[in-house]
Amino acid sequence: MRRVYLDHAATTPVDPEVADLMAQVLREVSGNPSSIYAEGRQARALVDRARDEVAQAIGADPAEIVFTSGGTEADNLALRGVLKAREGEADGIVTTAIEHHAILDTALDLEAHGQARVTVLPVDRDGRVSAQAVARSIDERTAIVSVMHGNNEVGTLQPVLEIGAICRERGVAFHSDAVQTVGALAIDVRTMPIDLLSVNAHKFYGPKGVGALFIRRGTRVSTVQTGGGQEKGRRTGTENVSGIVGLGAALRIAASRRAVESARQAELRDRLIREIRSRIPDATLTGHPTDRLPNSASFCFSGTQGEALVVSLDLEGFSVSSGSACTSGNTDPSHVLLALGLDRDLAQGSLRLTLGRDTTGADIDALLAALPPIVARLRAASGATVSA
Amino acid sequence: MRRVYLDHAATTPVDPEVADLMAQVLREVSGNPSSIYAEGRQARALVDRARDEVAQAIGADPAEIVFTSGGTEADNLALRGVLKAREGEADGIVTTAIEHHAILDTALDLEAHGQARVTVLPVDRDGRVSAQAVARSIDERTAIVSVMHGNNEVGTLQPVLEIGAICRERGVAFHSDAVQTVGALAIDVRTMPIDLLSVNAHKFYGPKGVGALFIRRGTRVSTVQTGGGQEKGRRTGTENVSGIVGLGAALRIAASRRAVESARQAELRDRLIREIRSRIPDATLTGHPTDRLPNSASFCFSGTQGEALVVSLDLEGFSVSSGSACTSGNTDPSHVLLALGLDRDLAQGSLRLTLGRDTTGADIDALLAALPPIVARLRAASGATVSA
Amino acid sequence: MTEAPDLYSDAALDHLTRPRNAGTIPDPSGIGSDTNPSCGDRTVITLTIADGRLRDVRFRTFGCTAAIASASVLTELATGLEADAAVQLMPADILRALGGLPERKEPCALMAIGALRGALLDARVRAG
Amino acid sequence: MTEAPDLYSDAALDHLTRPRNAGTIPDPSGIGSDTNPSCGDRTVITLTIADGRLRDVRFRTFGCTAAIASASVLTELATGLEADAAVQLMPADILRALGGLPERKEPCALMAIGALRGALLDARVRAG
Ligand SMILES: Cc1ncc(COP(=O)(O)O)c(C=O)c1O
Ligand SMILES: Cc1ncc(COP(=O)(O)O)c(C=O)c1O
Repeated sequence: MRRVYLDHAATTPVDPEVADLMAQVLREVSGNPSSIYAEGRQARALVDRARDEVAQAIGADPAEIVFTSGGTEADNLALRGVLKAREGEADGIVTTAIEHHAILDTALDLEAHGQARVTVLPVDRDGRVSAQAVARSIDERTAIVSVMHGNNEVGTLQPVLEIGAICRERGVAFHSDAVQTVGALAIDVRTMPIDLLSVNAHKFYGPKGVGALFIRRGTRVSTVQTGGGQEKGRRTGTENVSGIVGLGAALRIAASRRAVESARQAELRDRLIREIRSRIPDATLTGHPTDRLPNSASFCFSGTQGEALVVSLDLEGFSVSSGSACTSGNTDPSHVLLALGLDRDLAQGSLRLTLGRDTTGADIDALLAALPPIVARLRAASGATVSA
Repeated sequence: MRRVYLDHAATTPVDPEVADLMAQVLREVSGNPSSIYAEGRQARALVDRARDEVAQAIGADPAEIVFTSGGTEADNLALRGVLKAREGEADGIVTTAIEHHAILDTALDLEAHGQARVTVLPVDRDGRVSAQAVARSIDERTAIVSVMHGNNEVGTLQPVLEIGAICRERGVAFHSDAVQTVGALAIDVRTMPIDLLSVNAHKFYGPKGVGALFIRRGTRVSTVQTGGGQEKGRRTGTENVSGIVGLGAALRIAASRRAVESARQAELRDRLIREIRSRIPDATLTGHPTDRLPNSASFCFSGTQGEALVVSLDLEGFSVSSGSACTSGNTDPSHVLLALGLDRDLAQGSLRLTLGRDTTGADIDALLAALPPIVARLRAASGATVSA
Repeated sequence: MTEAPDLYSDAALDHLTRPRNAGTIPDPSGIGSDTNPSCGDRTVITLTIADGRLRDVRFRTFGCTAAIASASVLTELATGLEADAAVQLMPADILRALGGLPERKEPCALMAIGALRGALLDARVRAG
Repeated sequence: MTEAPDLYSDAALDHLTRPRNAGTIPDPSGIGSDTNPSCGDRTVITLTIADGRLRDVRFRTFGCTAAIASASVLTELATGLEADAAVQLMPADILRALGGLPERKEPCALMAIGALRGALLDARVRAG
């Protein structure tokens, strides 16, 4: 059965060109980038080139790019590293209720260990935080504001330019988790007032387990993972050479395809949203109706439960996800959907469809044919009464 | 020019079978292991299989294996995670002067931030710590003892069984950085009293940027990198699927070749040590004369400086390293060599030769022919007077 | 490349896609419900009893695959049993009938049993 | 796959493998030395001056490739110069002659210059 993969916000397949390059590195490049002899210099050159590619894609200087083991580590390094650097001076973190766990749990973990005071700002029904609320939350002890660029569950884009401008004016570091937007939206740190920005290869057709943190020159960040001094001491440990090469190449390719590809996906997404709303009574679009990731359509269907939706669609060859990640042990409804003000039952029935490079109009048609009967069946089993 | 790579302690080339497997994963396995649909389950199964392979190789239960981004993160997780879990109860770290920076710098960083009291034990001229000294250093506030299994610079093996037994008796967690020994020496945590053990794929012909920490059931370790809850919450972040597959396969292969291969390398190493001592007047063997890593020969040559040795050998096609990692910005002589009691000048002239699977007798002969004239030339330039 | 160990069985998936006895009996002998507080899933069972035997058993489940399959298969297991036998049905019977459930999903079987027992108790009370 | 940007030049490597004027002049006009405290590298330069010109310049270096190459090439640059011109030699002259040094290695050129200037000063003092 041909499968239709509509969960590109969870991860993307590795671009074949990227996979080939990585395979070549794994087979042919044996040195440690810290070694000064030929094999080491070859590995170092590859890491440097990837750093240039990442820098180029986001308008940064290569010296401002630190490679990490993924988006989670980039987020941890941003919060923990800035707090550590400001120890004794400032300990306030301002963030939002719909951040990824890598931010929220890190902020709360720091608070639980007495290392931070955390302000978690609410969002509106569309998932947007108010820049004014951020401004009001900043005080003389605030070390960092962290507001994600595009939300992974509901797709909403945040007013990062406005928030960044406020942070700059107030002299507070501004971090944005751009894991969902790098590669999909134009990002240029020369014009965007963002001091730290998280990047994650496997969201733009690169490998899993490698990411990067942009750290604007002058932003004070202490090392969180201590050791041999790699990455100029900002993140130590032998470099994941093949992964870093993959990250660089994937981002270079994504940047070159971005404009055309994102527009194409946005069009398919618009059709998907329109048609689901027309075919399924009572479908609730979650996230901002227009100011959202170009590839993201997310809904809640009352009277259904997300895992059952996902499993039912899986059986018909569709890969999708739900905010209620029931099997992973986390049975609570998504903190993001609750933060949007949805009631718990409705939040349980969430479905996220995220498009990718390989998504075609036929895929959308197939999904549109498969989904309504499944929703109807689950509603029948639960006895939900649907007001059309 | 055919190169002779004699720096397997720095890193090893990826086993071709491992590289092929990883390439296949990169090309064919697109899912996120946290996803419940088909692609996700396939990725999850691969991660599970690798976990079984790692567990199998060291006698652990798969549930006791946590994947990390390398040896550095494994070391950080061991120290930081145990200290965090024992916060308010115990904050003592006992370690040695010849640990890798991933341990030493982490311990000292924790101390600098008021999160630990650190005891750094000296070693003898051969690089061995005394188990009695460890016993004497443990007090009621000690949370963890960390003593590496085999030293990366001078090859000395530590009495980990004795130290582990002491820790067990005293109810203190015992961590061993086994990055240099896993794959080279028999390790079985069913019989070895080690509670936490660091593993690093790129030291046994796996990829860079992936490692593991064995955490014995019942050992309390808090998450250091917080986020989405992967690895049962002990180390969060989307799994480096291809890297983890590579780690598992590489360790499986290494374990199956270990007995024969380590004996073969030890024989070559013995010849190398014997011949260097006979051909180069005043060569100082560093580390324990016999109780050392099977692949490691390390020396200091008075009147020479390590970087010049490495560069000179590189020009003749040999890849070797020196404790004095001059170009990496760290111009101090190796903390390990100083801890052995060598004077600073002598410690500057260090050379480490570490053999691997691909090392042949002819490679050893070639090195033995190339090295003496280089040492003589550098001694002539420095005007060192050599007492034979 | 190998398959995951913690899959839903074909039987469980069959109940998801073709639920048996989904619905509510308008005028039941008994009605019972149970919820899983950790996720908000819930199941309602209605049944009719005649001559001490369960004649018709229907379920409504708002919940995951395991919750739906457990309730669905339980209606099959219970139909035709004597009430005294039905009250002896255990989560293990559901697991057996479904060919197992993924590890963390076993509370879902318990929820179905809870709803059935509630309905049986209700029937007993109503019967006086 | 590309090469690293921060290599030693061929010229520097040539000085490493064929040091020029390594040694100590037994009865020099001047002797000077300099050390790099951060790594312990050191260079000693001895020279003879006749008719105001450097006739013979020799070095001894305990140090890395850059330290050896800097001292070695400096003996070539200095030999034959008038003392007044030799004292004007700068680290940049060494870098130029070597075709550059890796970024962090530039202090090594400074050390060679320090030793040469020491030797020139010593010669001036001895000459009275
Ligand atoms: C917005 C966002 N931040 C951070 C992460 C964490 O990335 P990873 O799990 O790859 O470390 C993700 C990916 O799930 C994400 O979507
Ligand atoms: C003994 C030891 N521990 C830890 C490490 C750190 O490993 P990595 O740099 O791959 O994270 C190394 C590798 O250099 C090592 O030799």
